[in-house]
Amino acid sequence: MKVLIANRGEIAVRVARACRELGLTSVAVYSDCDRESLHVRAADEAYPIGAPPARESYLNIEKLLDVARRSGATLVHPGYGFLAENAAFADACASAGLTFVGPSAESIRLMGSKTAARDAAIAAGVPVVPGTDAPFEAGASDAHILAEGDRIGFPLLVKAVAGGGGKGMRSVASRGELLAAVRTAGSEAASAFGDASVFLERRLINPRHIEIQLMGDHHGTVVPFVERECSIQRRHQKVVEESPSTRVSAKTRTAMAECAASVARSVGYANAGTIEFLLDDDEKFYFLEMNTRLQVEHPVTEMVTGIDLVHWQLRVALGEKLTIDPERALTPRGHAIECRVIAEDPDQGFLPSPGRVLGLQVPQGPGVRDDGGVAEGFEIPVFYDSLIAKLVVWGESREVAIQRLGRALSEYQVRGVRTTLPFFRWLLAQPEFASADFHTAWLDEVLASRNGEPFAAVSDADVRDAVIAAAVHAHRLASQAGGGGAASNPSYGTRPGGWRHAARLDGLR
Amino acid sequence: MKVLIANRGEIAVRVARACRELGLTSVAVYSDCDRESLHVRAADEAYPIGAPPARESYLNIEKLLDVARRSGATLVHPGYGFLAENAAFADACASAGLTFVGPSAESIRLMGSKTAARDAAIAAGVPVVPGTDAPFEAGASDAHILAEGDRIGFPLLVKAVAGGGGKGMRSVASRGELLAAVRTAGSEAASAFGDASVFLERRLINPRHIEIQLMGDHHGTVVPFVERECSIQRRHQKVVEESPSTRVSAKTRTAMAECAASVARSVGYANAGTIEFLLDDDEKFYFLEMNTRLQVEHPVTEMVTGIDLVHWQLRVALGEKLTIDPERALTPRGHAIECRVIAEDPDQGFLPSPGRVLGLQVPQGPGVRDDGGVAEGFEIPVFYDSLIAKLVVWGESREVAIQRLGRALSEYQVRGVRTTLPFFRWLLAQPEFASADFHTAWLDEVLASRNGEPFAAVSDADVRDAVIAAAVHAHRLASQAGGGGAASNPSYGTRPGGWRHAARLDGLR
Amino acid sequence: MEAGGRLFKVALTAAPGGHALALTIDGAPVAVDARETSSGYSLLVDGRVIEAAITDGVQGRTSGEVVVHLPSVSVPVAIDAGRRRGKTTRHADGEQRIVAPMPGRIVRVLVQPGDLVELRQPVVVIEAMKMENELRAPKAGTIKEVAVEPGAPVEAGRLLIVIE
Amino acid sequence: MEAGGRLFKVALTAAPGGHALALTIDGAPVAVDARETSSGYSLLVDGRVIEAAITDGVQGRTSGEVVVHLPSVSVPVAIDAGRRRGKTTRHADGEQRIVAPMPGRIVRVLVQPGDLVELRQPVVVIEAMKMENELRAPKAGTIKEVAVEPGAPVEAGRLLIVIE
Repeated sequence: MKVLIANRGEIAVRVARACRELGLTSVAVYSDCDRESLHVRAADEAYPIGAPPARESYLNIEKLLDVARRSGATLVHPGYGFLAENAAFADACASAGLTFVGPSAESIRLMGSKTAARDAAIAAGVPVVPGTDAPFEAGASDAHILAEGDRIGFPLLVKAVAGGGGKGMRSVASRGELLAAVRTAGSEAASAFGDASVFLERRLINPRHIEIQLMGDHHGTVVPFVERECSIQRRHQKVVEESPSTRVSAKTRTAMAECAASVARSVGYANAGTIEFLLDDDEKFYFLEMNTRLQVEHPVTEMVTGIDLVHWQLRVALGEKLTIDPERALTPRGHAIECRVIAEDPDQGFLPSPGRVLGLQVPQGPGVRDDGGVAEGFEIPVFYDSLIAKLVVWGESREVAIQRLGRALSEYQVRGVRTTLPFFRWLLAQPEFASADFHTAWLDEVLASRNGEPFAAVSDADVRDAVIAAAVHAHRLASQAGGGGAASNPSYGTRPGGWRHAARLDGLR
Repeated sequence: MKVLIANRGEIAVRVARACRELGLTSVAVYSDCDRESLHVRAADEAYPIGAPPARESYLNIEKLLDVARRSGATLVHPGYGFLAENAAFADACASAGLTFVGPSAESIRLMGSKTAARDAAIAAGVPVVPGTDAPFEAGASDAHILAEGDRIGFPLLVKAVAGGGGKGMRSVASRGELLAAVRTAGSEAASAFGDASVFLERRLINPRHIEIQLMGDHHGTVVPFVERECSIQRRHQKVVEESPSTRVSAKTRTAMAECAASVARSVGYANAGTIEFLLDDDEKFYFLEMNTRLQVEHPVTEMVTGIDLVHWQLRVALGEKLTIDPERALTPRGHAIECRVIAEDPDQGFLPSPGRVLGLQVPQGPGVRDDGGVAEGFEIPVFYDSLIAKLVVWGESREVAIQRLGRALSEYQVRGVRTTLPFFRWLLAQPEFASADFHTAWLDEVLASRNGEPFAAVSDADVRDAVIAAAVHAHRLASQAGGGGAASNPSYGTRPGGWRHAARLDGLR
Repeated sequence: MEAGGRLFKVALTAAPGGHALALTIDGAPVAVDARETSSGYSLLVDGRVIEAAITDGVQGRTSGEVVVHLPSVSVPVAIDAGRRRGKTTRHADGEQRIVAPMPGRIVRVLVQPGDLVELRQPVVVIEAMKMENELRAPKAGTIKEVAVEPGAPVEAGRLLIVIE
Repeated sequence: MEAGGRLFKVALTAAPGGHALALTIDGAPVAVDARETSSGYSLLVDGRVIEAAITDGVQGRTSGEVVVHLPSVSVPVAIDAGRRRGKTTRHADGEQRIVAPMPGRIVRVLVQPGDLVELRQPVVVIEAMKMENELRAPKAGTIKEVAVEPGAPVEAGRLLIVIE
């Protein structure tokens, strides 16, 4: 049986690995700039789908269905991003007789609307952040908007119904800012999502972002999992995720899991999904939204429960019944932390840093998992997100996981492009991280207060070591240039490794 | 605080990683052929200790103590092999004021004698394989030897008191072979261990090798762990280890663990150790021997219990109390399998295959742990065992672990030397492996019956693929030789990777 | 050599063969055991392990600048700094050029020629890889030149702003 | 080319530029999309992914033999087999030389000149890497020459036995 993987990068590699483990043949697709991407090289088959811009390739439903036909794939795994939460794609797969590895188009459609999802949560008896019951009409009067704002109270958030990733969202501190915020959020949402509708929601003070992973089958079973703590965010983008959360008691965990499962059951949800909550200081939680796909951060759940979510996605899609022990899914064993290693330069405000990966050294050994999407020599394209790998560590306790993360980061090296690795090494040294004393705005606040200091402090000893290495290198080049057998250093140049290295340097000069 | 790691290869890397995680400084040692070994490169400090033969370097106690003094190390971790079970070394460390990360010299001495260990087991009420109560005297009469043989019954084993790794051991099928076997085993033991004493033990029919990991502290606590299944052996050398064993019921597990712990407690055992048992078809078990060190196969225990044994070795050595939950140590979660990736050519009767590792591609992703000791470019020396890495996989069940092992082996590639990887791919396809229907002699029997067939069957399709790749390569070389810009193929040679590769080939011609 | 903002006077005093090298750095002797690895060098200095990978620096191909990647930090080193010194376009105290760090599209230009800017003040917003990114002033100074307009697509390395 | 015990007639029929190559293998056309990787090539043939790393074969430096490492098998390929054919010292039907596969010490020699040996019969025991290893006859035949004595240290590649 063949699985078309309608995605790229690390998640496509992740799915291809699961396919191989389950005896399924993986079919990759690639845009013109991705032929050499690891996700192609890790698959059994691969087919081109067009030009680099996503709308001409990874977002092009017709081309994807064409590859499915051509290769004889009968399942389609959408990964995350791209078409993963596109109901039309799920519909198109169904029409083409393909099994979509994900929820039904109806579930995607329903939960894709923030207000409809909110209504579903309310109907299932799940607490939601106080807010407007429906989005504003197109011509809503200023008076109506202000009245709603007063009812909810300030500070509040203006949110786009179709929003995601912080787009179409505005924070409003006081009444005077409300009307302008509604207007700019609406126009931003219109241009980003083609839907200008916005609504209001109370802004909690320093909440945590806690989410519950779910898995449902086609036989009515929904299993909720232990929570993920995703409060460390930069501009509303998750940066580090862990499981479990230090702030969630067993009692709250059970309550959140029950709420999440009842929302999912109420809409007949099948396959993997995640319900996001905000948690306040009193351990009260509020439904935020549902993601109808596998999340980037699913490995932390896998590491603390021992349950392979991608295996289950495929098995559920093939009609299997879920046989996960609910108790086990809810009981964290040890602690897992994920860092998104991204080709961004943290010292330049996290500016993307595309380019060729000249060298890649991935940590190994106990308690370390690297879900990578890039091989040495690959040119990271400018067209897609620049996630290189997800480094996930596991430890008996959060303390051990942090120790291990430090060790793993000390072994990790990406040469040729800038990455977020120095940022994570810095983060690890922050007392708030060690004590898990953070909330969704914490990182942005800290970053703002740092005022651009470099993340990797280069000590005088480092500079000296670098100078020594550069001197050795210069000597090596000089001996090489002098005929490869300088009498002063007869042993150099006798090794294949030596030749190769020197030859490369010559080639580049 | 500094830890001298008196070992090399993967276990020295493993210990260095644990040191880094615990905030300890690691000090490596290296013989003249090991300067570029990964264990040196992974450490914080490194010092030379002499010529490649182990007795001049890794077995040279004076040199090791000298490095400890010079570097200011206060702890010494012996790894496994070399001096790990050498009581004189433990004594010498103590005399030099160093903390030996392992049991006391007394424990090593006592348990290093097979007969003394056997006596300790009997005294602790643990079943032993029926055998002679004491080794034969130097001038034991033929009549006495034969009488003892008759008492124990045939088939039986002649074993050296100081033996290990199958040396000084002989299998005796019938009475007529006994006297000759006692004599040859004795002379083999004399030359291998400097101690000719041998004893007799009943040979169980197709037993399993099951062992119990232990950890003891200096405050009287001993914690036994879930068993390891190590029955897949080639010539008495473990090849694949897993945990748990499919043949050990929860009841037997508890009984074996209790027996193991009581032997350890009876000798005041501290730090990591392992008690080996034989298990017969009726699930009756017999004490075999105790290993007073960390085992090669410790990672499978770590993966199913989530307890880091090397962390605990260091913590216990520093005087900490064991706080491991005994219930958790005895309850396997999922299933782990370890394969020893060795530089041996399985198609040449597992002949050692030293040489330079030209390329190394290590599997990544969920459920895979690689404890490696070799980096690309390293010349595997002929002086030591040729373990390249331990590939360890974990799965929710044995079935998933096997699926994952298949996937991991498909990603694993070592170029330049022959390895046991093709053997493991073959093993995975054996029905007896899938059904866990094996015993300590199974592998040798199957290998003998194979009669030298190659382990990696090269299909016609493989040959064709190889020819295509070689043709592309030849074209690449030709375009390169033609000036690097052959008009027929303008895109080649424009990438740094391309240049490097071509340059290397030029360099080697 | 130049690294970390200062010059080092480095001399090779002896390479007696094998892997031992004797250097002096600003006159002080340093004994190094140096081995090539697949990515650079493994060095031992007084028992201390230094793993250093080497890649060419931004200006490496022409000027001999390399980047030395130590395990947790990367340090650019100009190997023959003395000779190159006059050629560099980087003057912390002089003119500073802001170039596009990647291909993208200019969303906004936040300054005009003659504006005074502070250190790290945003000057240009560029969209690339689906995100808007602010480029900030690497030094305080006066905008001398604005070389792009909003909406323009730019290649990596394209000059955007000059500050003096 | 020679691989898997047979000869292949391989021709490059077109390299229209880019990464597309057209080959014929024994006359049958094969379209390949070929990319270089850090260790060899990533190939696509009719949608099938072929990852092939390349190292030099045993006789590679002089004779153009390479080893193609596919994910689970390694296949030696003689690139220019037609030209080399006469030179090879390997004749499955003729004389066969057993050489030391690694440095070590000869423990036992199990045959004498004139002995008849069967396929895979042990002929020499060599100790290396702390283990005794039997070398077996690669073909049935008669021992023509025994070139070592027990106890002798041997280098890798040293001739031990000739079978004909």
